[in-house]
Amino acid sequence: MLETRNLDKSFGAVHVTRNVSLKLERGERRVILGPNGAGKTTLFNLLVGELTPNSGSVLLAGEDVTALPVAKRARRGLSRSYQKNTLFDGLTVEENLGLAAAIHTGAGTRLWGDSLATPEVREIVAEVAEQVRLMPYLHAKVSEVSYGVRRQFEVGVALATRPLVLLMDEPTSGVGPEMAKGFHDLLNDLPRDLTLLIIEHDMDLAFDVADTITVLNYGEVVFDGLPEEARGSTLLKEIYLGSWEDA
Amino acid sequence: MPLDPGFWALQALNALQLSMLLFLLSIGLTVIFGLMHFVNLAHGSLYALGAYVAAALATVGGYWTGFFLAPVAVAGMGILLYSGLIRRMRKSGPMAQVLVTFGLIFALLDLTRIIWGDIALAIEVPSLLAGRVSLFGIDYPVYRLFIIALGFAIFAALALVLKRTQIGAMIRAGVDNDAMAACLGINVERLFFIVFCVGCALAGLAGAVAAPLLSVTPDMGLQILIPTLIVIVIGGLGSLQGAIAGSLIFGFVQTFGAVLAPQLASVLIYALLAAVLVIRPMGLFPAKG
Amino acid sequence: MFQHTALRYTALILLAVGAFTQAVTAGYFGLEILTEILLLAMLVLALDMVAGFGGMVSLCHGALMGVGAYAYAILTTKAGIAPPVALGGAIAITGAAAWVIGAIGARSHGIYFIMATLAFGQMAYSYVFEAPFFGGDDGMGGIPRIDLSLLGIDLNDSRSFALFCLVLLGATYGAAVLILRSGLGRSLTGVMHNEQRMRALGLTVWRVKADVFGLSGMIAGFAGALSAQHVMYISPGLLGWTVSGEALVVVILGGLGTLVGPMIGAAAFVILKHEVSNVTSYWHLVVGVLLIAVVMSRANGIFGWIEARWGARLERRLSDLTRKTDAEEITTDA
Amino acid sequence: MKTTILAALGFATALSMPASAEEIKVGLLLPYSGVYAALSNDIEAGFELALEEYGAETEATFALLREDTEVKPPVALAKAKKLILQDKVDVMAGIVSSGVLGAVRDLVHGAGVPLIVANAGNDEATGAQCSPFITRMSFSNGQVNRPMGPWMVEQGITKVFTLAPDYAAGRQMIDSFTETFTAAGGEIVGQEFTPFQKTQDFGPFLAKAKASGAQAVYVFYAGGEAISFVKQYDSFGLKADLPLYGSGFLTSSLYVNAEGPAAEGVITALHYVPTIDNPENAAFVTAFEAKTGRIPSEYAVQGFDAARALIEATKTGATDRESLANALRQVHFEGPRGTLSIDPATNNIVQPIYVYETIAGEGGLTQKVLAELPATADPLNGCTMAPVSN
Repeated sequence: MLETRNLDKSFGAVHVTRNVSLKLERGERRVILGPNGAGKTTLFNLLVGELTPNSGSVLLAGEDVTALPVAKRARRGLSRSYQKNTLFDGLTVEENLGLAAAIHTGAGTRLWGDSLATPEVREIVAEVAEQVRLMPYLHAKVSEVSYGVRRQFEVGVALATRPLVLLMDEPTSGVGPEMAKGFHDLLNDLPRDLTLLIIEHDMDLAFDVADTITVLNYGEVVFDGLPEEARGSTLLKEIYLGSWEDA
Repeated sequence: MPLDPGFWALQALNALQLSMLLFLLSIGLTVIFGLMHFVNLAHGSLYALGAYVAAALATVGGYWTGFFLAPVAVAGMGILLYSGLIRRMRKSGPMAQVLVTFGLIFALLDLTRIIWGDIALAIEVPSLLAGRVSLFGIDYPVYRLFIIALGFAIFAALALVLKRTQIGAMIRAGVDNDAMAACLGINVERLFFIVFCVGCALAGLAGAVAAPLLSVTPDMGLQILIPTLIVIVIGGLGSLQGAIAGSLIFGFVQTFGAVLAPQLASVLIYALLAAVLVIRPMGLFPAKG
Repeated sequence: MFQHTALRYTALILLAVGAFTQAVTAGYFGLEILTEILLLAMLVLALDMVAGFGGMVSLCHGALMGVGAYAYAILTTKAGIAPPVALGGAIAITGAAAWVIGAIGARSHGIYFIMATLAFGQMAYSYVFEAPFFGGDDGMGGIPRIDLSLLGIDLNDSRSFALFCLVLLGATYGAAVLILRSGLGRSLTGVMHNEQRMRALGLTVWRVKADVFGLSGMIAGFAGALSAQHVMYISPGLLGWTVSGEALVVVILGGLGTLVGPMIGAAAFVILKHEVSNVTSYWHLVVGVLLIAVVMSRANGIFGWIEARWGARLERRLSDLTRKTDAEEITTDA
Repeated sequence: MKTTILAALGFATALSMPASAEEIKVGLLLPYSGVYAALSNDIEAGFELALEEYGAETEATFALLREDTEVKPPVALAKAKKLILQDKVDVMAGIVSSGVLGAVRDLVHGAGVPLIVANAGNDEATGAQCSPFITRMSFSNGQVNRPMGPWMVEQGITKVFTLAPDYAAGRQMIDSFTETFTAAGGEIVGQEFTPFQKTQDFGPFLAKAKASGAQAVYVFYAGGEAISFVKQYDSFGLKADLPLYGSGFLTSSLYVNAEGPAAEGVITALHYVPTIDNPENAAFVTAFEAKTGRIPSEYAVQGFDAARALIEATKTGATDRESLANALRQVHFEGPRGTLSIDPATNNIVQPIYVYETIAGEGGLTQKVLAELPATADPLNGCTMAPVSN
């Protein structure tokens, strides 16, 4: 579903992504682990198109999308959530979801009629709100809901474009352990045909949610395999725990 | 079309002279922007103020009194503006700043009219710089050469200050990342204040220098504002190289446009600006990579 | 996204009633002033649409208005096209020009966008100013007004023309509200708050910006074509950047992003200018100082200030009333 | 007070004050703010001076209503409507820029209000756009420049380079000079129109003039541009080899002192200079200096003669719009500029043109009149209008 081939990216002399090749099957849930500065966020930006690689290519559903801009990749089914809050604070939860859904249905660029009132948009909003458990908050303004809800909501907005692949950048960062657990359940309940690629710091999430795990270190893939294998890997422990102490 | 080399040398000097006048104006504006992210549309009005002060002082104490005191007077105006308005506007968005300085244009325009009247003033070229010299086989007015030399001298001095001195390093750090500069213990407020005043003084100097060449009228500030803005947008906001490059491009395009295609001369420069904005929206030499 | 509040409705009704009363009772000069206000209000509506709801602070809307005026003048006087058709043509031409400017400027933000629009505006100004075809500095005269004699209306009468402009301003306001409430308008507001996010959701941001800028340009062109009919004479000064600057001043004076506010600002600005210029020829000074004071006060203009002070109170009182009725209904249901 | 109490502002409906039978309401439409403010001040002072000095000659009294056009045609039109429709003035005077005149022309013509133009010189105003209600007491662009063509050929100058700002007035001034100059056997070896009000540096154009092989340069510039031009011309040292001629606005007494020594030796033609030697002018200069402390410019005399013309017209007993318009078309009198009359075929003034050289005098620069070229009426230029009714 999503594939990278020998992705390379450097900023001046600093090589941040080296020869990264990944392949995600349809419905696969993969977690990317790695210490700070391992190049996880850069990889994400290369995938969604906010950065262009120096070499290598990105394939979505078998098609080369390396040359496509962010918006076009998004319309082909590549959606992402952000680590920091990127929502429209002044609007309600429903309006936020509707805004995203309207882009997917095309109502978001239409001149006539309120995009949020179209049946397709309403349907998507209702469905997504159910999926990310936002029903009680639909009419609240984003600025009024709690931090944890906002994290859920961030995923909801990304889901509202009906993606094939959802990329999530540390979806549970800053959330307490109990809420994080609930968040994992939420992710597991998402439709199975949705492909997930999650950047994480938190090992627990990786083991709760992931089908497969990739570990990055200094921009290179140093591990690619099943969670059980990762659990036993000494290499992973070294890299990961070593930096854990730094952080 | 006359083709003798003297003609083109003369035009090249004319272009250079115009460029340097614009450089004196744009450098202040662009560094203020680079450092403070503040667009001072009233910069042209400060230039007009400099010209008026120079004209007024010239009748009392001769040209050089005006030349040296006009920048001081305009810097004084800068202090007033900075402490009264600009400091409080620092955190506002670009629109609020554009509007406050737009209001300042209005106010300064009428203030000069109230003080100096509606009739155009003018001052004579000082005797030291009067007349012409022969250069590359052409006669060229000394005063215009003086403007060219002054422009290059100011450019060299600023380049030196920016590269070699501590305050220059602070300014470069501030342009690069003002939050970081503040963390490094640089007194950003004071830095802003100094740079703003120097920028104003340079605008005043440009006014004093232009006064004997042009006529001193209340709307001269408005007339020069658009060319100055074009210069800094083409050059890239915030950088010394951008200001000099933009000035030279403007000066040469304007001069040779006037010679070769007078009908297109004024549209040409806007078309160039539009092209730069399409290809390099941040200008040719932006301060930040 | 634009929303009507009780306060905004109140202000709208007051404005409409005030303008209508003036249109019916004012003397000749009053009618001139009124029409000037109505046309300026139309221009600042267009500007508020892009600046207040899309973050695109334009310094070329005066020039766009001028393009509309010149397009109408040329189509009627030189091409001999019937005024209503020429009006449509002027709107289309200005819209297209604005769309191109919006598309090119879409990549720039903040001060760069302001400068880019300034450049395009000045380009139009210089061109018109120097082209003998457009009458150069002396401008063009003999521009006809639309003939509504079939409806028994003589637009050459100042009063009829003022009423005509009032009706059209109302229609334009309605159109602006509809645009801002459409899917496009919502997306625009999304772009203003977080462009990167909207792009990541699959929105072609530059298209949205260009489309709305084009629509805003159509309104500006409409205002221009009407102002050419009002004065029946046009000159390049209409396209100068100070006109755009003044329009921006009016938007800020009235209240950015409120649509109603800028219209109040237009009335305030024109009346103030005339009052002050009557007392002194140094009216720039007064307007300049006032502008600085308004911006420094950090209120969102006149209407923003009113909203901050009374809007919430009015809203609360109204919602109290509705809640009471809701509660009564619930009790009766039970 | 700038405006009268009558000017009910904003939205109040003005009440028309009942005027006494002989009181004539005069609307002065001038750009008190903007680039032409200095011109307005001179025109207004001249106008007032004439009313003070000659007002007693007529039984009529005058009430002045002043409106600022801001040099903006739309503003001017609104103000003109106010004066005509609301204040119900009997006559209007003023108008500095041709653009403003073009804007108010149809209104004035349609409403049948006499307008005495006190500056704007576009040829069309008394040509294709002429109106029986618009009388010009200032000049026409062609009129000032036309006599210079043959005169320069007479002085032995046959090759000329011309320069002017690129706008209608600039082109009209140069075109009319070119026409008579070439007809008299002269040759234009080069011609440039500089971007109007946007040219700071004339250097590029001066270099072209120098390289053109001309014997002299003929230009039209006014105001701030005139100052810059004359000074830059001198700074390049062109005056010696390439004498500077032009339309007299270039070295107008309003600006000449700002130009300083650079203006010495420049020879230009204009309808008025303060040094014209006749008793009317001597009296006028003295009175104007006493009133304002300034030497009168051509703008001052235009304002002065505009008011003189109005007084002359009222002497015939005319008091209402129609009779005033009719009387204005037949006005003639001796003024500081010499013998003036209105050509009833175009309603433009017929006046002598003075060729003068700017020279150093005792108290600064002064004007030495070299020749008085006889007054001729402008060609019709497509003007057709009803003849004067008696």
